[in-house]
Amino acid sequence: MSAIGAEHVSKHWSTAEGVVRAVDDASFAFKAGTLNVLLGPSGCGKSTTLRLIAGLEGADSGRITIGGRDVTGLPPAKRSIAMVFQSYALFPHLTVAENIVFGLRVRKLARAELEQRLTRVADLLGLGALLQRKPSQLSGGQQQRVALGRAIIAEAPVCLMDEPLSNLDAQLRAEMRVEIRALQRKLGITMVYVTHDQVEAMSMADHVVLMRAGTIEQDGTPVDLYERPASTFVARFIGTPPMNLLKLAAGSDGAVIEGSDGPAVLDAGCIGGTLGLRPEHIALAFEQGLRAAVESVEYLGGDSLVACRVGAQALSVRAPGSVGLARGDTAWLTWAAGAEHYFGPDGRHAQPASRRQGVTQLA
Amino acid sequence: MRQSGSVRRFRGADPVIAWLLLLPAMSLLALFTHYPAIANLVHSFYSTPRASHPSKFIGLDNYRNLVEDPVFWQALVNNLWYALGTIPASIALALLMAIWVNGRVKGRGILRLAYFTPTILPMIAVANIWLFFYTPEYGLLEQFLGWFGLAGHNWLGSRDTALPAVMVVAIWKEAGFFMIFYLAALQSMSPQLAEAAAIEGASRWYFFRRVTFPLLMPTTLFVLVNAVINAFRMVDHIVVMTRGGPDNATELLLYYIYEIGFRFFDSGYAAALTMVLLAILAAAALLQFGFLERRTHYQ
Amino acid sequence: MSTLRASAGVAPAAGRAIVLYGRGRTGRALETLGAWLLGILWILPLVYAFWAAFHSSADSTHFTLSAPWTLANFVRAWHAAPFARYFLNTVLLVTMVLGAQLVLVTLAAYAFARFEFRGRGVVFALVLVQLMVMPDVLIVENYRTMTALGIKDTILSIGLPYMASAFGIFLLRQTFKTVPRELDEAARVEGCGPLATLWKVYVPLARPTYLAYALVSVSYHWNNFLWPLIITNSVESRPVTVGLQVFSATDQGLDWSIISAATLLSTGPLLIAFLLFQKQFVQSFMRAGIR
Amino acid sequence: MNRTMKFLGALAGAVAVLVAALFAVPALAQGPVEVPFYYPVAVGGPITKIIDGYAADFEKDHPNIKLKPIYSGSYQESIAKALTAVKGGDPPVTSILLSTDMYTLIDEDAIVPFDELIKTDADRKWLSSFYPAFMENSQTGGKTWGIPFQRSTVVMFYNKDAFKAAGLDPNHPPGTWKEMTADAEKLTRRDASGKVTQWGVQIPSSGFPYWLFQGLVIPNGVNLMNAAGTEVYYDKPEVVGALQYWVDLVNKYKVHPPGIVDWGTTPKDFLEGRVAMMWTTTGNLTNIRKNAKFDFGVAMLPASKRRGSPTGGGNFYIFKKSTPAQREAAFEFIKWVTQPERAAQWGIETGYVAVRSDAWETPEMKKYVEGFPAAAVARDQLQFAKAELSTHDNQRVTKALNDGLQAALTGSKSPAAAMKDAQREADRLLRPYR
Repeated sequence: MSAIGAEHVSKHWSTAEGVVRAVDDASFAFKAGTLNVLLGPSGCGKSTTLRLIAGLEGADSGRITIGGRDVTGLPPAKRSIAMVFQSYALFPHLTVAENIVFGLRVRKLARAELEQRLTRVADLLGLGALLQRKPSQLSGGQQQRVALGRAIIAEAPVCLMDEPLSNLDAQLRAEMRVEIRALQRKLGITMVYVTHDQVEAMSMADHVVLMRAGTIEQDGTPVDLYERPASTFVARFIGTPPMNLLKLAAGSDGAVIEGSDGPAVLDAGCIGGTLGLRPEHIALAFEQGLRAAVESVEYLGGDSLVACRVGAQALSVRAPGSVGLARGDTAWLTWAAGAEHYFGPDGRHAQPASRRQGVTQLA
Repeated sequence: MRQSGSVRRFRGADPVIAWLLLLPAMSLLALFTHYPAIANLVHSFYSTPRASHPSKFIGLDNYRNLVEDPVFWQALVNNLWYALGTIPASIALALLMAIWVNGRVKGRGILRLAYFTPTILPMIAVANIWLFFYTPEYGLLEQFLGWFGLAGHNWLGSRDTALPAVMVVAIWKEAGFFMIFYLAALQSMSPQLAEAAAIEGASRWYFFRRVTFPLLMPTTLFVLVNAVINAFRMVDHIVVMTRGGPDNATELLLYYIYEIGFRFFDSGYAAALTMVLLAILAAAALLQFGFLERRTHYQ
Repeated sequence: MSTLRASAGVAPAAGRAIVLYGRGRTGRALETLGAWLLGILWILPLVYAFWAAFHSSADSTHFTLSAPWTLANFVRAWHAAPFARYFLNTVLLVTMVLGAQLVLVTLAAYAFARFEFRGRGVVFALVLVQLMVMPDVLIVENYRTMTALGIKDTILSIGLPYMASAFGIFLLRQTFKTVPRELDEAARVEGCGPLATLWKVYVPLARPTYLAYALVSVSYHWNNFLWPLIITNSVESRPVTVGLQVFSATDQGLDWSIISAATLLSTGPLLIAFLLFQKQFVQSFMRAGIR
Repeated sequence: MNRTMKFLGALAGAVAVLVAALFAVPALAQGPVEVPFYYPVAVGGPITKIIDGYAADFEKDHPNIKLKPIYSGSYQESIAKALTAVKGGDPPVTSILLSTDMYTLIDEDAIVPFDELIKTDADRKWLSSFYPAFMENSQTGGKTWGIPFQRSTVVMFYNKDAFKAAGLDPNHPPGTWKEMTADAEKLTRRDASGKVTQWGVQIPSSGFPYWLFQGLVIPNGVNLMNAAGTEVYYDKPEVVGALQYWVDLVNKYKVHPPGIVDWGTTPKDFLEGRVAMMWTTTGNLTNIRKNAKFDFGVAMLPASKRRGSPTGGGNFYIFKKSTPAQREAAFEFIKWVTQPERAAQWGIETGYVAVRSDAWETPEMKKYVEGFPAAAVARDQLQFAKAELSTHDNQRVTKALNDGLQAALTGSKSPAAAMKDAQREADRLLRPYR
């Protein structure tokens, strides 16, 4: 099984408007046999990074290794990889079976071996009945499976996936997520998976690389990204609803939330920075903590989303069950010590000097 | 390009509308194609009118003359060789050019223009330039061969090389035109197919053979229909370069028809020859349209 | 196809070029060489025409770079025929033919693509007959028709036999057939009749085909010679190719300089147009779905 | 793209207007007699301008006649255009066409003889002023069907510098076949590798090889056909002998380029110094004079049993489908344009041979010949000249000969066999006319 490494990899395009840094000095290391997600909004360079690993693009600088081998200058075929494309890239004139065994044919595998592997893959993906069809006669989900089948039949140690589920409907996407994860575990391959959907990333990944404008914003496990976001960008990208980000201003005895008259939430050293609070980490209290005006309440069954306003800033709270609040009411908010995240004026995560007790509910 | 399975009718719209839509085009076709073509067929059963002997019905005599006319047979054989030589070569070159200028060759824009020049330049004029290329002693080809110390040759003036020489001109003319159609088809192919194949380790040739070429099949057939028709239609360069000579070595069917009709003014015989040419083209077209129907299977 | 097409239409910076397939550099260099050799071969007649047109006829066959350049051939060619008027006539001719073709071909192609009626196959075959019938052999009959119509020696008479174009009907029918039926149905739900649907749905979607066809048609009619020569008599109706032909008279032998100058003169506008619109032209084909 | 569509839309609109406008072409106004007149352009120079000038001058003298000159392409295209017009019911009133097209035009019942127009003594005198050699291709069956206008003969151009270089007298061109062979052998030069850099003599054989072949046949003592245009003599021993000589120049003496020599490139070959002697039309005089960078001479074709050359070029014809007034008007123009002064002027401007002897006596022509004596060679040769090959079903009968000549020259048939085949084919074609 193959680990994948990137060291200071860059890729630039020149356009009419100037040079676009699609990937800028990116470094990361994926362990063998893990599922790694390249995550980020569209245009962040995640697909380009994947194509650099595949060898479909040439890096302008840096080094890429697969299984400890430097593959930077190698053509795709020599990198021992398989790939699933967003559009599936099925050959329209070939049958499902022909599509799946395309690579094996190229490698002139013995017919018996080929048949055996085809049967296995078809069984694994439930394509047995469709083998003689043409891609145009398949549904989107079926086409996706064929693309998957073509990727895994080669038994390559590395499988690259470029937004493989983006053309499917929500239900199918949820199912396929589980299936792909199971498949990856079963086959023990190293997978690199590109998506812009943080739910996919969080639910599937062993390791997530979150990218923004060509650079790596944060690189870690899903838990790392959720619990210790490196920046406000990461904080807003991970989690639904996203983390509340509240600007801090000078109060009478420390930093207060801008537009409120206290109490102080962090000490004076944090003035000008940002306080981050996940909605699910805020609790409703009775006449203690932070005072907020309720704007709306969204009841979801298991819990409720309460949209509030503190001063000029909006924040949302996820409270269990139903809450007895309505628009115009006043809510009191508290959170556990350690639930708050502090981001310096540059938007990067920082350690606040000390915590205030007033708002934090002591455990 | 998914072919629609069946053509449904407009709700409430009757065939009258269809006929109305067809009326302008069909009336012009009837006037300037069908009527003259039928008149031609009728003329082929009549003798050519002359002052002394007015036209009279002679049945199949014109066709009988044709069977006995050695020049006709020579023209037919020449034309078959001509078609056999120019069609595959121009299609293959067109494909090669299209693949080249579809990729990132240096100076792609200039190459596209270069490949397409034959379509823009009128054959009548450009044939004169080709005449210079082939001229013995000091023509361009001779000058070029001279650098390598190779002996000269009278390319258009010998029976063995005249037909190949005019075939080269035809290939030159056709390949650039067909290139555009292939280029269009290639550009509409998803580049990810090539990437997928590359990841699987397919060589370029393997990819061409197994993916590109099959996917281009409809284009190839479209081009083929045109190429076959053109192989029997394009004679402008013959008029300028050889006038069918030497000793009928470059005599092609349409040029012969042209000679019979406009130099010998034997309209009856020309009509019969025209019918033969039409029959050849119709047979070729039918054969190809039969194939064309198959494209629906994979598109 | 040797390299990747950049995503989103941007070209990669000159960096390390990646090659999709093995056997990288030498193969690529060889191909570039081949492409250029072929390109040179293909453009050679045009290049030679340039050389000959700008040199005296004595220098036209020797490629001494020091030979003096001259515009005399163009001057001579220009004065040999009323080219200004001929150009106007040619432009009128190609616009008229093209305009009429577009209308006629659109209507007919629509009928073939989206209507079902008895005898459609037969009628379509009748259209295809024109692909095969050489207009040249029908000259005498068509001349008679024009005389009977009383429009001999007009620009209209040159263009009329070509206005219903089988090639165009065939091409456009294919394109119309690829238009999703849902769009057609949506337009009809909106209350469009057949003609409105054609105009609002089919015509806009077939734009690239129209453009591609237009360029092929213009190329053809710009260069057509024999029929215009025979059907016209007056300066007011003759196209530029007829003027060009003055120099192909062979009694006296060939003068490549003047032939080249006249060729460049007459096809120059077309060449320049293609040079300028080369990209759009190729793109139009790209989206025309001629496959 | 949007702009394109708008443009195309505008186009369609413009076309509609245009079509309407074209249909509204006003009907021809009544008034002077209209005489549509087709003319081909076969030599370089501003021919269309000259003709238009003639038409304007003529109309000045004849205000009641409206002459409409119509350029009709090459000779080949002109006859096609004229006969298409005849069949379409709308021929010109007069046209210049090849003199050899006479039988074709008669057989198509397209033209009228001039005899009915020639009424006065002045007319008869005018008719008799043309060189008899030219009239051979204008008359048949006792009637005159064409009037010589742009006529030529075959002459031999030779490179005087090359003659000097080969040790030959540049003022003594070969007068007989034997001398030509000998001179050509001296004039043929080869480089170290044996490749020929200069051929001795070149007789073009593409397009209309029969015409130049007549330049060999007539000196050999015969011509190719009878005066009625119903018989040809392709397989006569003298004809075969003439062809044998041509083939020998190539294969035996190796002084003539092999294969088919293109007519169109031959003057260029001569100008390039690739050939020391070439046979071509007198119509090339102006061209060679302007472009030759060496001293050249013009000579009559060498003799075998006698001297001789075919005539060639175009005649005026008057078409049948015209009103008597139009014929009169056309006849008036033809007489006007063949006046000695104009015939001389036309000859000087184009290189054609002025068609009547008194044209050579005009001061203008005398001055021209004085400065350029070579121009008179064609005239002097006329006394030996014979009719160009012209028969019924002319082009086809000629093609039979052309094919035979090319077959012999490319070595696929022996001269005798080639001529025998050609004769058989021609006999078959001419049988209906006997």
